[in-house]
Amino acid sequence: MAQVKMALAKALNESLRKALDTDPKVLIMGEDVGKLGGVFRVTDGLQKDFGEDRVIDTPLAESGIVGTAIGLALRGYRPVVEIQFDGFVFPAYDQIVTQLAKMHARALGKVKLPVVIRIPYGGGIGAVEHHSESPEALFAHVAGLKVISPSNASDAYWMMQQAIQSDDPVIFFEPKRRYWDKAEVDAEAIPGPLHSARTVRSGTDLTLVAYGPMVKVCLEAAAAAEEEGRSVEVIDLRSMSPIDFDAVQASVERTGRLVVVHEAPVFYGSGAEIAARITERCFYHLEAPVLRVGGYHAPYPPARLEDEYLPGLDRVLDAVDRSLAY
Amino acid sequence: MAQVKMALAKALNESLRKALDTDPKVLIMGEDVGKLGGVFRVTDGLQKDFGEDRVIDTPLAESGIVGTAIGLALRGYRPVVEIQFDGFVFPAYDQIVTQLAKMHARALGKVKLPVVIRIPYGGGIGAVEHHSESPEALFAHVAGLKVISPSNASDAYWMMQQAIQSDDPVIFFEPKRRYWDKAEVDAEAIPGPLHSARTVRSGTDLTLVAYGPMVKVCLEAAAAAEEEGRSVEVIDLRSMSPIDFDAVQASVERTGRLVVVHEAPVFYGSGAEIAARITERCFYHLEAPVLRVGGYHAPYPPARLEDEYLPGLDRVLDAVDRSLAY
Amino acid sequence: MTVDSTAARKPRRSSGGKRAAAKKTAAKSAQPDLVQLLTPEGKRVEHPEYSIDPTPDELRGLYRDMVLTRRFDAEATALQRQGELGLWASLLGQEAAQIGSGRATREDDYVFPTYREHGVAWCRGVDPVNLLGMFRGVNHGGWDPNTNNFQLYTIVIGSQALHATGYAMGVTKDGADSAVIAYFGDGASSQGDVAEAFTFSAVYNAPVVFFCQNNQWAISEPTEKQTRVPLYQRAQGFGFPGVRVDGNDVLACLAVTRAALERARRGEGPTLVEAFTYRMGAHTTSDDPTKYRRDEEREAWEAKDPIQRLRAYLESEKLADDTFFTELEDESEKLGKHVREAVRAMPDPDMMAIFENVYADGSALVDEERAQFAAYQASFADGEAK
Amino acid sequence: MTVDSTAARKPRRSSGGKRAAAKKTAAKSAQPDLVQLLTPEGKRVEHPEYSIDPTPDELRGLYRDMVLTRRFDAEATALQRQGELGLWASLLGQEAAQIGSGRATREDDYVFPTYREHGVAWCRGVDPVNLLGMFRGVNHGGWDPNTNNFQLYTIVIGSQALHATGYAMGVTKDGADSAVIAYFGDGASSQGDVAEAFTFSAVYNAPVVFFCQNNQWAISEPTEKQTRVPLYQRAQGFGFPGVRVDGNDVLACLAVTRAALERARRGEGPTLVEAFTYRMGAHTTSDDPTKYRRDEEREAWEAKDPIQRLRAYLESEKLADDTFFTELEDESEKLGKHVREAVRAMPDPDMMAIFENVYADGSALVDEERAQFAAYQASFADGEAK
Ligand SMILES: Cc1ncc(C[n+]2csc(CCOP(=O)(O)OP(=O)(O)O)c2C)c(N)n1
Ligand SMILES: Cc1ncc(C[n+]2csc(CCOP(=O)(O)OP(=O)(O)O)c2C)c(N)n1
Ligand SMILES: [Mg+2]
Ligand SMILES: [Mg+2]
Repeated sequence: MAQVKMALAKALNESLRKALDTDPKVLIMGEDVGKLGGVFRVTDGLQKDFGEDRVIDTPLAESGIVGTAIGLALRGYRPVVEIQFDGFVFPAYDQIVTQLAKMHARALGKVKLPVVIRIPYGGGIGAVEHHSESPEALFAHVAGLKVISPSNASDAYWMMQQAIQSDDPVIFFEPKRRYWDKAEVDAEAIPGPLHSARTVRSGTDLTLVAYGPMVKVCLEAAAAAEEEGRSVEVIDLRSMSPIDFDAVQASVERTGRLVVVHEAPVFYGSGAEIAARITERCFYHLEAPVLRVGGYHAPYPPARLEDEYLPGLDRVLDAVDRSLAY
Repeated sequence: MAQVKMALAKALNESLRKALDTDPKVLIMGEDVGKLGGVFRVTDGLQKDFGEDRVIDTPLAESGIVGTAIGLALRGYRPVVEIQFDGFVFPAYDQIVTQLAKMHARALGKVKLPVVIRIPYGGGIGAVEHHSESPEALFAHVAGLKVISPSNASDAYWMMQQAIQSDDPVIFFEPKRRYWDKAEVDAEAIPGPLHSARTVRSGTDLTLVAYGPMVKVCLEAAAAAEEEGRSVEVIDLRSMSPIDFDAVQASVERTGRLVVVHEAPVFYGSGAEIAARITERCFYHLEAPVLRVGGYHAPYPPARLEDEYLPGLDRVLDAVDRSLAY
Repeated sequence: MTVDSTAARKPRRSSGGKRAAAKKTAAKSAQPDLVQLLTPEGKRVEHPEYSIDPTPDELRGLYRDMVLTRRFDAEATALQRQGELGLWASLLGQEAAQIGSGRATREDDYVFPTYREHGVAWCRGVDPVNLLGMFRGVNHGGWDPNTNNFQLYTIVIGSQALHATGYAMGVTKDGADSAVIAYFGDGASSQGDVAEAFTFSAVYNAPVVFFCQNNQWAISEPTEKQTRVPLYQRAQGFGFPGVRVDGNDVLACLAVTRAALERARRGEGPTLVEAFTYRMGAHTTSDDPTKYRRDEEREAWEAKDPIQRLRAYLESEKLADDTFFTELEDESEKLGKHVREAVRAMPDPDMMAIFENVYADGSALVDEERAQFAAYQASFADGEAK
Repeated sequence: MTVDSTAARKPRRSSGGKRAAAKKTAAKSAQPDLVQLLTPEGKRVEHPEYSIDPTPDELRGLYRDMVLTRRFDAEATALQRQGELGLWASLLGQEAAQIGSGRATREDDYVFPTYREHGVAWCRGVDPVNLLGMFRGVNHGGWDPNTNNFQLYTIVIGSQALHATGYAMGVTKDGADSAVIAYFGDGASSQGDVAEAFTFSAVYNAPVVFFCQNNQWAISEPTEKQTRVPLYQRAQGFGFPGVRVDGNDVLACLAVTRAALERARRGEGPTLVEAFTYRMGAHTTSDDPTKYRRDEEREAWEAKDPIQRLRAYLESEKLADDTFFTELEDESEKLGKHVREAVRAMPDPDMMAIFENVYADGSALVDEERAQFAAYQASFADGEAK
């Protein structure tokens, strides 16, 4: 397909299709992933083309989905599991944290668990409770898991390819409010390393770090800041575990200022880890403390409040201003 | 009983006994909490004295334990739930994160969930897998929960009293390797606020922050540092959510240096949140970056490696030295 | 064993020995176990175990409940289309299951619903407008659960079965003779939490009724993806009775639920009621069922419509006259208007509500974030915004 | 309904109607359902459904397996007392359940154990010394699961039932005719994961046998805290057969498990086998059962000892002579010695092992921490330590 413009959801669909096509061991599992093609249509048409044996509608039980995916992985399969929404991953949390994350180490490396867990996450779509959460920190803290999130269709395509090829369990957070955003996808490109950050805009005065849905907001903030004469660099982290601290460090050593932006609550969020480690690495370079912009320490609010709750352009710019004011 | 010297586990037992005695709505629930009195004997003798109706041996199902505790709380009870070991809390994680933490807000304050979840946590007892973990960050990130840990028998007694009286769900982490450590407990004292930190040793050169099992290690490190002419302040955080940042800030503004110590993995751990927030609050006071000492990004290792894995005196002193070297 | 045998249909194709044969017979004989008191044509039939003798008033009451519930539901669907609600989960087709079971509850009983129990809420006296708050996005649940002993809607599948069990354990501890009823769907039956609720309720002999509305679909998944035997049979292996009732027969639902609740009150423990019904509409307004099910299926079920069948009975037995039906139509329209107006008038929540009720006892962290947020918002009011 | 009715014993006290009465009858008639081929006195009996005709060689083999397993287990307990192991979970009393079921497996079958299946491990050819690594604290599991198709011990209760089910789904996909067996205890039966494994295995018709060793205790909790009806009945409500076997009768365990595995191979799906047995020792070496159970109970069960009963049969039928028993004693002692010596010689893991195998593909974070750790350790070697 070479270079094609497509929506992020479609890029995922194409990537899954390619994986099913090239590796007979790849399976898709989840609730409504079959005939319906998933509630976001990410698996649309896959069951039709690859059969019920490869694209599997499961009983409504997340622990069961992940637990059986582990068993299938032990048998040599590479299951790609869909959790329907962020807030529904917790029934599977025990299997993910206690089994999926630790079994490779437990077996002294003798078994591998190439399981991808896809989770549409984040807010901004006006949904009811449990459909807008950003629980990535709850997975990144757990050794044995890799935690990633694409911000655009091209990354969605390639990061999914790489996640499926990875012999480690990967928690793949899909920025659901970007599902319909289009970008060029080059299916013939050679992708960079899965866990490397990417500088998506260069700047000299301050570094903005974000991932998933917030990259777009940060790019808009950087553009707005430019109009006020501020040169803001934007880094798309792409991977929340491990984190490409080298890339962030290199940027901060140049700019001297860092603001981390995510939808998840700030308290104990990924911004804390980035702030702590970058402050340690760049202590003498920082002209201001690392600032964090994110959700509040409160349950994700009802839809009519999410615009206030979610970090938007203004809140990012406010943090940029505060940082530059040091 | 006034002032009595007792082990931490015994102090918890006395505190639970007092709660059962004074409030007929208080219940104890969990696996083996009845006749056996819990695998650590924290509930020893309670079923004998208060009956099977108040001290309840449950089926072996953690989600069921927490889920039914929620129902009992809705009916007006105040269940104190025991999870047998840290690594076994995850089957209940969904009920804790999705229901227990959020129901008060969901109901716009119309219902209260006064549930205490007791979790013996941390390593150092030579146990097999899943019996030595420190998952506090996975709860502290979640709004709606309060997360605390006593470091000594007196706090164990009083914090348990306060946790049970609290109308919020409290995750009560018990430092299992300190269960047998004795201290004076004054059952007639008037306890301070539940979520306040306490300075357990004063110093001027550097602040050590710890909680639960690591407070003792930090006190030993401070004593060792004194012999080398360094004056180290030690703060027992006591509460991991919320965190008494004011107390830490006040100390760091005086000492200019902070090292945070916990058993849990450093990556995305509580030290990250403390480092990030204190750096923001004390940017111009810090002479060195906040350093963190904790577990590695790896599953808790087999017992014969835990001495290497756990932060001990030497690793704390190493961090103190590194901080002072800035 | 062929490679495609993961398909849920497999068990039916499997040949097999004695046991398999025995199972097939059992599955077939399940249908006669369906408790029915009113045929799809509206004829009263008797059941040896479940008898009921409602007064004409009661019968008209049940009819009215179903009609008004359906009217409310239709209005909500319309409001969603008009953009007044973000989402709506319609109960269309499940009125009998909900009204029958809801009317079986006593005032001091306690109900733990999913997100679709609008009819049960109606029976409990919850103002239907309150149900719309979460679908409009102004709150996560707009009523005080203790006012009508009707817990908030629970979205995460199956969780509430454990809450109901715990609540019922508390009822027993209090020495009360109330009962508790937990609603969930066929899909939910697969969740570990539901099985654990079965275990706890059996072990503690809790006065709880598990009311499973098997509407035959969990979004796009037919019940075969959840079980290969009828769901009511699940209870037996946990040591309590299960019964399958015609979920489109309001009288049977009332009788069976009433019996189960009384059994709970008598201290005989839990019962599983499987109400065999059909989701006539989409899963929610976000769903497009044409993607996964055939129209004919729905059409077949329309012939079993719960409201039509009671109407046929009322008419054939002359238990309701034209005035009744006309007045009810008026009342319906009024209800629709009331709901429409009330929803449109529903105020958006105050911004600061984000920070309310996170904790009952407050939290320094929430206070800090609230203050920062307020200062940030104030900066715009001061005209300092970018 | 009294206030103390949360006690698990309640159901028995509850009076109740027709249903309750029916249940009581069912519970009583459960005992005849216990499959037995060898009485506690060592007499062969026949069972209409499960016949077996082992050769004398096979019988002696089963006896040898049980004796050696018990010897190994005793050695491990002793090693724990001597401080060589941190903990030991003894299988004492469960030898027949484990050897019978273990010997029923075929080489290409796959076993998912808990933490107590030392006898099954023995049947699978796992070097018993390897089982001790985790109890000594040198690793979390010291063998390659794929060498003997014997998964690592799983400590978190119930999890492995789902892994077994998934693995079995994979077997089907591969078109293989292997079967899978998942072990768990009576306590584990309450976990949601086990119920979900029942659901998945039934829906996908997976070739898996659930082998529940009901040793009547989950640490201090008797089985009444987990269920009020016999556990084997749990399966029925999920749509597959359950069978209770005398867990102290190695022949019955062999026959029943073999039949269940063959059923799985034939594509007829899962079976639940409840092996009714008894934990003769403590839960683990950390446990003191005198706190919660009476000695008499244990003594009663000693009369049903699985090894004694096969020995009685071998002797009465003259299927083994003194030489056999003496040689076996020697072999036992040799095994004990081997285990003792091998454990004492077991090296402590290298410090750097903390950072090994966290990820299959590596991780920059682990690399960074490993390097820091190495530098920190080196600082001591350099004499720079405090
Ligand atoms: C734990 C969990 N997983 C997934 C979902 C998404 N979801 C919402 S409703 C639904 C189907 C429920 O089916 P059923 O239990 O039959 O109830 P029905 O909607 O038919 O009334 C699903 C999968 C959820 N709400 N919770
Ligand atoms: C999820 C979980 N909760 C609690 C424990 C602690 N625990 C270990 S063994 C055990 C009892 C298990 O009983 P059962 O399933 O009957 O197996 P048995 O030990 O009798 O073989 C408990 C509660 C655990 N390992 N995992
Ligand atoms: Mg349904
Ligand atoms: Mg047991």
